[in-house]
Amino acid sequence: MSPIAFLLLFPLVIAILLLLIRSDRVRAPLVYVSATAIIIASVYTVCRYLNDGTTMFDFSWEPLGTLMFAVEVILCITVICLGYKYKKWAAPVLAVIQTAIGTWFELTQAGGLTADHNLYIDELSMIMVLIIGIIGSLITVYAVGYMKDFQAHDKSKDRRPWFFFVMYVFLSAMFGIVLSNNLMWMFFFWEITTFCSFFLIGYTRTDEAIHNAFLQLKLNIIGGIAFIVAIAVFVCDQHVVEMDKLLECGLSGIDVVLPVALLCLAGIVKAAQMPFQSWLLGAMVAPTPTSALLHSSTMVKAGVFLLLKLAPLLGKDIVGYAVMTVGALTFLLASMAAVSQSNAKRVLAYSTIANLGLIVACAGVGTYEAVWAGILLMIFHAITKSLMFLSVGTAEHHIGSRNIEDMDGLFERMPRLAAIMIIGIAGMFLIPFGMLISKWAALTTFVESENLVLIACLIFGSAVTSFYWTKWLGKLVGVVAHCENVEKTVHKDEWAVLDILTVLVIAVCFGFPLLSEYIVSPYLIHVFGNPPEAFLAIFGTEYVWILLAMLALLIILPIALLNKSKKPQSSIYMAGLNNGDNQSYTGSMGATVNVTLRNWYMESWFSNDRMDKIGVVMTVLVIVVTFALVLAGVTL
Amino acid sequence: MNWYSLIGVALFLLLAPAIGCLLSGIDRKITARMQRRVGPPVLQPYYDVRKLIEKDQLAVNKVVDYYVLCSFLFTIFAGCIFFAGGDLLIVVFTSTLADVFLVLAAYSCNSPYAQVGAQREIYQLMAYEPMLLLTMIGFYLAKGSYQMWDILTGSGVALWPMLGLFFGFLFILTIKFRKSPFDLSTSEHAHQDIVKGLTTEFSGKTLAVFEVSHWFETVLLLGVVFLFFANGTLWSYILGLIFAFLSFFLEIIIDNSFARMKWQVVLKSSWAVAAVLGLINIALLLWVL
Amino acid sequence: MPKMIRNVLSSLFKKPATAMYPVKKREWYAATRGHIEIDQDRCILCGICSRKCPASAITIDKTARTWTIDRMACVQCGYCAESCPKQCLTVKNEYTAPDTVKVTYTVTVPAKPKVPTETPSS
Amino acid sequence: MGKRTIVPFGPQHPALPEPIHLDLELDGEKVVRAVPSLGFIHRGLEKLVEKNDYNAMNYIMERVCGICSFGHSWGYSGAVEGLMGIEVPERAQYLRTIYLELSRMHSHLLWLGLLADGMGFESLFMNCWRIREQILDIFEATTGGRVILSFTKVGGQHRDISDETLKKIADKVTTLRPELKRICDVFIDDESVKNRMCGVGKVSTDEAVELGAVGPTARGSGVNNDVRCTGVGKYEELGFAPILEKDGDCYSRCKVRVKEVFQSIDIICAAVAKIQAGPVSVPVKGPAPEGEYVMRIEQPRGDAFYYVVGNGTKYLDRARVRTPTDANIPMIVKVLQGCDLNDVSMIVLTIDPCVSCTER
Amino acid sequence: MTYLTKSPWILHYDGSSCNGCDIEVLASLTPVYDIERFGIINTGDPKQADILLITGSVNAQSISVVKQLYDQMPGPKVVIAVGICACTGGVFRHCYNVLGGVDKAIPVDVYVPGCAARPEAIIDGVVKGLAILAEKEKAEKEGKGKAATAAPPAAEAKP
Ligand code: SF4
Ligand code: SF4
Ligand code: SF4
Ligand code: SF4
Ligand code: SF4
Ligand code: SF4
Repeated sequence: MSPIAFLLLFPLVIAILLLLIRSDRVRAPLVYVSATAIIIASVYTVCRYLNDGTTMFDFSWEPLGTLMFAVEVILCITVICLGYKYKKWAAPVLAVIQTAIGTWFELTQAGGLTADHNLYIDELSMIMVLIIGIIGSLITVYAVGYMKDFQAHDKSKDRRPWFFFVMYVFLSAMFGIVLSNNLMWMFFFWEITTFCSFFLIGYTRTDEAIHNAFLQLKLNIIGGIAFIVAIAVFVCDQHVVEMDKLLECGLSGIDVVLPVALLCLAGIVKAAQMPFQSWLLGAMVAPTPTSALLHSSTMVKAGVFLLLKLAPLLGKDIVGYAVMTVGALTFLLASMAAVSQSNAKRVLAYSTIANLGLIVACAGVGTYEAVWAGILLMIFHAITKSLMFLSVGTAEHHIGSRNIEDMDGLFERMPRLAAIMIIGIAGMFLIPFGMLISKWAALTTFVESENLVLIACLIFGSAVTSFYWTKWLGKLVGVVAHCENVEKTVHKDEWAVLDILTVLVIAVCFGFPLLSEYIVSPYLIHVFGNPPEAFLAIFGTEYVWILLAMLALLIILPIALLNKSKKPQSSIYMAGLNNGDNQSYTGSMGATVNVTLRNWYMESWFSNDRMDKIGVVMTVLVIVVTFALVLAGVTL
Repeated sequence: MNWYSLIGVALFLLLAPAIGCLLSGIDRKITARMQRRVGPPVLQPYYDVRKLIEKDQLAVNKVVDYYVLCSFLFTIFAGCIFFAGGDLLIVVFTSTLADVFLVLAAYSCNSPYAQVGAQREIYQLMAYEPMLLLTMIGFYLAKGSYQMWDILTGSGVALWPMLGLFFGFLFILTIKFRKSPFDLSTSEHAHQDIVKGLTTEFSGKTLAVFEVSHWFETVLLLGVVFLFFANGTLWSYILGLIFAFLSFFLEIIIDNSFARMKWQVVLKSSWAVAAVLGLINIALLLWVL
Repeated sequence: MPKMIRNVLSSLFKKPATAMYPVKKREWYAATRGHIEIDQDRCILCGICSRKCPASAITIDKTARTWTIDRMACVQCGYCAESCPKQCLTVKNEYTAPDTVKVTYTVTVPAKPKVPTETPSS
Repeated sequence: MGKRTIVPFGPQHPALPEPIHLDLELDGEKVVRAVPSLGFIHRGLEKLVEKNDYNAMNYIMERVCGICSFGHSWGYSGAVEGLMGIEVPERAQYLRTIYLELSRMHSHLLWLGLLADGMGFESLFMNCWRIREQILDIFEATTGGRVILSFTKVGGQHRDISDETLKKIADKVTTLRPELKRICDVFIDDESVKNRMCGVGKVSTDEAVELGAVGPTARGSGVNNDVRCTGVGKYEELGFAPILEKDGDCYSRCKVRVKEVFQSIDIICAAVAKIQAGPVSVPVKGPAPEGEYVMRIEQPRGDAFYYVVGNGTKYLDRARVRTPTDANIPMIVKVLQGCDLNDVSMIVLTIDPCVSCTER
Repeated sequence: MTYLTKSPWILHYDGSSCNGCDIEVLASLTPVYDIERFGIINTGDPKQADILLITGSVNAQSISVVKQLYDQMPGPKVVIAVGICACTGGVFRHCYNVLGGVDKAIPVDVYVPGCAARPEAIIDGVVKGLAILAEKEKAEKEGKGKAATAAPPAAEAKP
């Protein structure tokens, strides 16, 4: 029991300490130490419970319910005040509705209700604990150095204590979500993450930040309302309020189908699936550690976690089909939208949305193989994406732009960072790396599930994915002569975190059979029974080959990079007009013209507005039809 | 790792360059004859590569060679997996990796034309990849396995249930072979608005490596064509060889009968082919056949 | 049906149009303007050809009695032949072979005993 | 996203047969701006009039450009003849007309070949040039040169072409017809070719007039400015009517040229049928008088303009050429804006700037 | 045995010519002359060329371009001056703007006379160039070991 309590409470304590501390010199070591503590605690927790399968904890403390309720009301009031201050009304109104429903439920229905087990831990939550604990904490470490620079650029009042406070509360809440068995608790933590990201997004208090913060709040409260209604419906009918009981019910009867559908909706909102993707894009205005936190290890992961948790209930039924369709469409359209983006963070954002779409689709398919693919995707994505975000953040602070087009010659200007980014990008879509392996698994399971829409979305979507990643990669590898090295001033803690994450990206590739064997498979066997033969056939033997491919890569890479052969260097071809510096040529009227190279963005085809619009229309349609069918009691 | 894998890999490594080189020579000879010319000797591609190796190395930077080499190795690697009877999807992914390395090589030059060529190359990658994957899925649905060996020896000719995919595959073969009308990113023969595109900055050995990896790739792709006909009997193999060659010949005819298309057309048409021929065929395989 | 296919396929079975030079020698037309030849016996070293030549390819050294043509400068226009008062220049139909050096061709005009030289009208 | 790809296009570029340079500013593959730059072939040959008499100058004017070489010598000789008040014999006029049309055929075939090459259609290029060889063969057999003919001089032609030979020439070009047709069908009807040209580089009639376009480029936009209608040569006697297309895109510019090739065959045959025996030159003596004269002819690429100034000696004061490309460059600059990078070579080729004569 | 002579790729540049020689260079690629018989490809990319076929008398503005293209070609390489202009400047040799011959800008190995140089002459010139290419290759091989990794092989000027 104690490690669980530690995970839930320790970040909270640290958060409060960080709120009180103003000095850099105290904050930094405190963050380092507590991050290390959280990492150790998460690893310990996993080791401690790994062999036990699912462990339930009957942790109950009467006043806690009231306390949670009180916090919710306070938050609601805060939102109303802020809404009044900034003249934003939608979010407060929705918050009031949500709190009203919550209050009504709390007062009338939840009265005698007690959960047998409020907390639990199983393999899926262990994975989440690892993701949150390790990656989340690393991001907070990174934030120490980053926020120093950020503050230096940004002349406004130093609000870093608040920033770190929210970050740590966030971690605590995330642990809460993945460890709560009591749906009411889960809902509470769910809401906390919503509010935390509200504060993080609005951190800079620019108009844009505030607007986007409210947008995030608005959409996520819609999800929150779905969540609380789901609980209400479920509790009214079944008189239990636990996740494990819900999972046991199976999808029969509207009283279960409707809550499940609503929970899926909540998950979809949190996972920033279309039509709710806009909040995640808006979240880009926040300082980079926030984006990294929201995109990789927390927030959105809560959404997919919920869906993966519900996966056994999905599959070949209306809700399942709806979830997989929404996920698949999101994957396709968000990938396409990413093509038209040159802002690195927006590319990452769209790619996050796309990848989550894939996980959501896997959850929707709800078979052993699909969930296997989904979970692995989630792990790989968390690591790789946080690496990408953080390296973009570092690049931004040193080259003064987060535009991919300005990353020309990063290979010369910031060689170490470029190498890290190259590994990160390769990790997103190339073969020996994890993302591709899980995409491959997803593809085979989609084929197995005989769902043409999924196959089509995945195939076209991944083609587009290769396009936008490769062109970014291309920008990084360009060798431009006469560039100054500007990476000397990168903070040590930033390097440390980036290095650790890079190592993790590579390590999980080697380690993924172990992960699969010891954590993922036990969970799946426990939930779905034994895996199908065909699945084992594909991912059993061929793995050797991938490993070989990786080895080849890893061996050749250093050899070739060390090979500083003294070949005669030649100037590049510029139709005979190269000025000799490889950067400019003698152009019309004898003027010296600098060659600039820019990638394709194909805006007339894949403009993000267009993709968003198509996506919203299609997914809204799917969701509306699904609810109509669910309410009409149609089953497949 | 079975006996046949080892033999397959060995044969591929030994024969593919020879076959690829010869095919490329035959291509140039036939092309010349189609243009009422005598054309170069059949061994010309071999001479070209030998010459390129003899030339001085004039690289624009130190990393180009490395990327091209990686591309070369992974192309061979993809071929080895294929001819070892391995998983077709991995073959596709590995050759994508090879292609990405090639693109990086071009990008690393930071040269205007190489860069535009590289852009077009990934654009092409985006255009043909769906069809390639669909073909492999088709094999799985038609013959029940992603393993090349199972498909090779399994009963039933994949061609019939996969007729649409077969034509779709032939379509993208034009892109893969870098032939007109889809030779956007480089130009083998006629002049290109982006000079030599992707390969503008490659010279000497680097270009030789690029050429040789193209030979390997040709053999790999024709191997896929071959697979459409294989059903475990000797006759089917002979037929497969004949048709593989015929499809190569068809590509030569196409090369000589079309103007180079604009990139918009390339993406639109190859996606349309993938969506219509590919997906409908997959749907039939999934639900009807 | 692409229009070119028929052409391409039929060409495949036609004889190539290639002339196979240099394996097969080429016959020049009588009219072909290849190089300039001089009949030095008739030349009077008047220098008109040299002055008229648009490419300044001809040089004349009256003291050494040489007539020189820079083969790598002559554009085979034939204007010299046209304007030579003694018609001693002709345009032949073989061209000067490519070379690694710039070839010139010099002839010594034999002295013409006793015949009073005709001074060219200016 | 303020950054744009800026690419040097030329002077050395495989898609450009001649050295011309464009600063291309691209957005993706779209051309936002194209700034041309010339001067890579400027020789300054007009200044050579000071050193060469008006007869010798003819050989230099032929070398304004090797493609329209014949036309340049006609245009220049015509101008000098005009200045000196020389009446050129009828037969010479016919010969000039026939040879200008032969030049047009070779030039258009050359052009069609380059166009095919520019769109990556190698086999078509080869075919065009194979047929063109037969016309060059006619040139070499009758005048001694394949590209620089040295056929025209001030006062007429250097040599006569026998009626028999002329008959053979007419037969030869007539037999080319079916072969030409097969090739030209590809340019007119093939889908992939049309795809590269239809709707690309559109110029309306008004724009073409405004930008001062000439030649097939202007005729592709429906502007009738064919100098052959103005009484030069023997065109009027041969019932010449210009070929016009109205769409103004690359495709119609191509169509104009394709049709002109066939029209040239007609003109040659008609001229051979009509030509009468007679002298081919008149003796030209003495200095060129003071005064000036302008001569215009329709080169394969359009209106070329020859201007000479005499000063009473054998040396002219001035010999100027204004060439079709000069007039067409503003149009290129305009049309390139907003096109795709792979249209650049198409547009540049169909407007066909040959720089050699432009820069002289 | 060198393969250089079996696969000479050419780069053609118009250094201020009148087009006459250029179209003859192109013509020698076409069916009647078909220099691809000798393994020749007209690349258009200096980096991949072995033979620089250059026409024209090279004017003031072209000099740097010609030099740069020459430098960007990997050795061993051969320069063939095609046409009278490229050899000496021809009728343009007295023009104020021209250099009068390619050899004033870069070392020339073979001169192909003719105005315009006819395709047969170009073929002959290229064949001559191949022999020189073979010689250069041999000379370079012998000279290897001491200067293999020396500075860019820009100066292969023949005396
Ligand atoms: S033919 Fe012409 S260029 Fe040659 S020497 Fe005579 S006048 Fe001079
Ligand atoms: S013009 Fe005739 S006679 Fe006079 S120097 Fe020349 S060749 Fe001799
Ligand atoms: S318009 Fe003609 S005359 Fe006037 S400056 Fe220009 S070139 Fe000279
Ligand atoms: S328009 Fe000028 S450059 Fe072009 S072919 Fe005619 S004369 Fe030559
Ligand atoms: S004469 Fe014409 S081409 Fe030459 S510099 Fe002047 S404007 Fe330019
Ligand atoms: S040699 Fe003659 S044909 Fe060749 S470029 Fe010079 S002038 Fe023109």
